[in-house]
Amino acid sequence: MTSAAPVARLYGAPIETLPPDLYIPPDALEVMLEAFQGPLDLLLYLIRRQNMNILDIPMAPLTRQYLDYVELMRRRNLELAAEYLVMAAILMEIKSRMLLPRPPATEAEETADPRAELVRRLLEYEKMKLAARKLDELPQLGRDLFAVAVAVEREAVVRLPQVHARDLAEAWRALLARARLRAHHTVTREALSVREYMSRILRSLRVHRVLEFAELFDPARGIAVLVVTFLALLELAREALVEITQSGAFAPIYVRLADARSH
Amino acid sequence: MLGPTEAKRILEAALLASPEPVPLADLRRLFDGQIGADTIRRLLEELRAEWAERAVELVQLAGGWRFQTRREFLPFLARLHPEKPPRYSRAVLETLAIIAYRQPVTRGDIEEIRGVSVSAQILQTLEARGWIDVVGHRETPGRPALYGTTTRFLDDLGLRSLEELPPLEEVARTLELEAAATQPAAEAPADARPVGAE
Amino acid sequence: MLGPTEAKRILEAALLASPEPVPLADLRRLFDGQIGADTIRRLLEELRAEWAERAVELVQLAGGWRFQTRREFLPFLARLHPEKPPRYSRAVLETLAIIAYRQPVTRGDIEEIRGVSVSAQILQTLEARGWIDVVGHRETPGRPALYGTTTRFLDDLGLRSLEELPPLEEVARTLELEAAATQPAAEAPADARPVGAE
Repeated sequence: MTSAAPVARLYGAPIETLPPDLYIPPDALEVMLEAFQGPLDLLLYLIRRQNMNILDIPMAPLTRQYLDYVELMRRRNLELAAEYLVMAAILMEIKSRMLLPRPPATEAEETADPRAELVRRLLEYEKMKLAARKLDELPQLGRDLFAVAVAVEREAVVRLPQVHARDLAEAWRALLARARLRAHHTVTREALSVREYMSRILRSLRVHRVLEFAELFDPARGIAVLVVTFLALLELAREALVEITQSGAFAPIYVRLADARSH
Repeated sequence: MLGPTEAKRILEAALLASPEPVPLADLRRLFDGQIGADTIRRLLEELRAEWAERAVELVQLAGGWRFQTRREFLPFLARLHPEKPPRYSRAVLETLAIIAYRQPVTRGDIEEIRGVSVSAQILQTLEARGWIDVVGHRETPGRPALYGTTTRFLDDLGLRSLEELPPLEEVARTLELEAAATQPAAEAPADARPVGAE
Repeated sequence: MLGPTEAKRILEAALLASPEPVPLADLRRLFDGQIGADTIRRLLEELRAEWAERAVELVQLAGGWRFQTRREFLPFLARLHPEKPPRYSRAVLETLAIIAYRQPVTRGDIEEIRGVSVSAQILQTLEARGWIDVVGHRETPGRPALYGTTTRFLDDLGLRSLEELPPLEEVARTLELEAAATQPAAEAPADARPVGAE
């Protein structure tokens, strides 16, 4: 693959070669001129079309053809990038230096060909131009092939948030910090278990409606639990959540939910 | 004309490349309609059988056919694509903390402590989880429900009793220490916290 | 402990479920690191062989391993993917080539090679595709951004590394310029040194 790149596309059809002279059908010309990526691209086209040796460019004809094209572009009112004019100046400068008699080759530097920099740029650009075409030919994801992506079946597993005791302490801490609770709600360790038993008593009263006082206590669980249960009962009574009744001295004491009547 | 093996390979590739179920009509488009729906259905059944021994299966859903990983392999696959563990919002956690530490409490109590209203949804979340329930009603106007924590709550948190929750004095103390550390000069009571937390 | 067949099925499922290439290190995570990299590599090669006759292939890319449809089945599969991906203009492709082969380069470097100005939009197109990004800044006035290609670029073009880019074509093989005497490597250094610096 050398210079067989389509120089332009006319109505989608690639134009591989152009007539050797400058006459090009007007429509095609416009398409073609717009297809040039810039002055280097145009120069490469001219060089390759004329089979010029890029390493020994005949500057006079190349410059003349280049200027002809630029003139054509202008006449067709194509937007002409400034780079085209800069390149025209460079070409003319090189051409004029080529016309000067060569000084004797004393210093290597001075024998440098005036075209060297232009040639370097043309070769580099041409390499990149070909590389661009090759990149475009590589199989491209989404264009030539597709990634495989099967669904991952995970809906069935509903994941619930995990909560740890320290999360609750942290939440409480945030509450304290925010709501100035510290002074008003000093809760001791004992009080917490009292609260636990308050819930427990309420819960069993919801099932049994009315319980005899003694039924609330489970001596097997030790004195501490008895005391806590008793304190819980007192607290529930104080908060008017339970009613404790006794028909007479030494009669059984009954505990019922304060809201039991409405059931 | 495509042979059945090639058609099957094309069906397979099309389905593997699509995370969404592909309707049969779309699968027919693969062959420009040259292969009938019945044939495609038969090829899909063959494909399903071919995949029977793998960690990925071909299933027919309402929206069409799709390949999906088998549920029993999720534990492995989850290691590759760990899902962020879901978390409860601060509102839910604070509500739970209040119920745990102050039970039995009404929604009004919770709101008083939190200083903001508590949506019914928060309580529903915790009830649905089986962590709180209504243990009674307070005999005040409206007879508000009293919430307490359940045995399930203790089990799920790995506690034998509420007493194993971090004691509140300790919580308060760390707060004081923290405040003292950040405000060494001024007397820094824990309750003199920056506003704006609400 | 998993048998090799089961491990292979799990690898297969994990790769089929991931549209992005999966690096070997991630694949090891599937087994909690219980299976060594060499074993996994061998299983991957076995998998690749198993898939050789199908319309989907297992490939190794810069970013890892990925299942993808084979290019020759595009005519069929394209019927299911009616949205055509962008065909990039020559300007975009040349800019991409310059960044790929000459990275890291500034916008100025690209303009120097192409001989025309490079619009911000061209770079944005490539950045949006995830193919290039800014890898640094050159310490010259204005500290221009240096562009390089990404792993995604390699993955999307089926490459394992930049070394697998198509080799640059030398259009002219010998220098017949008089300058060749003094600058015998006039052509070669252009490959090695950052262009546009002159």
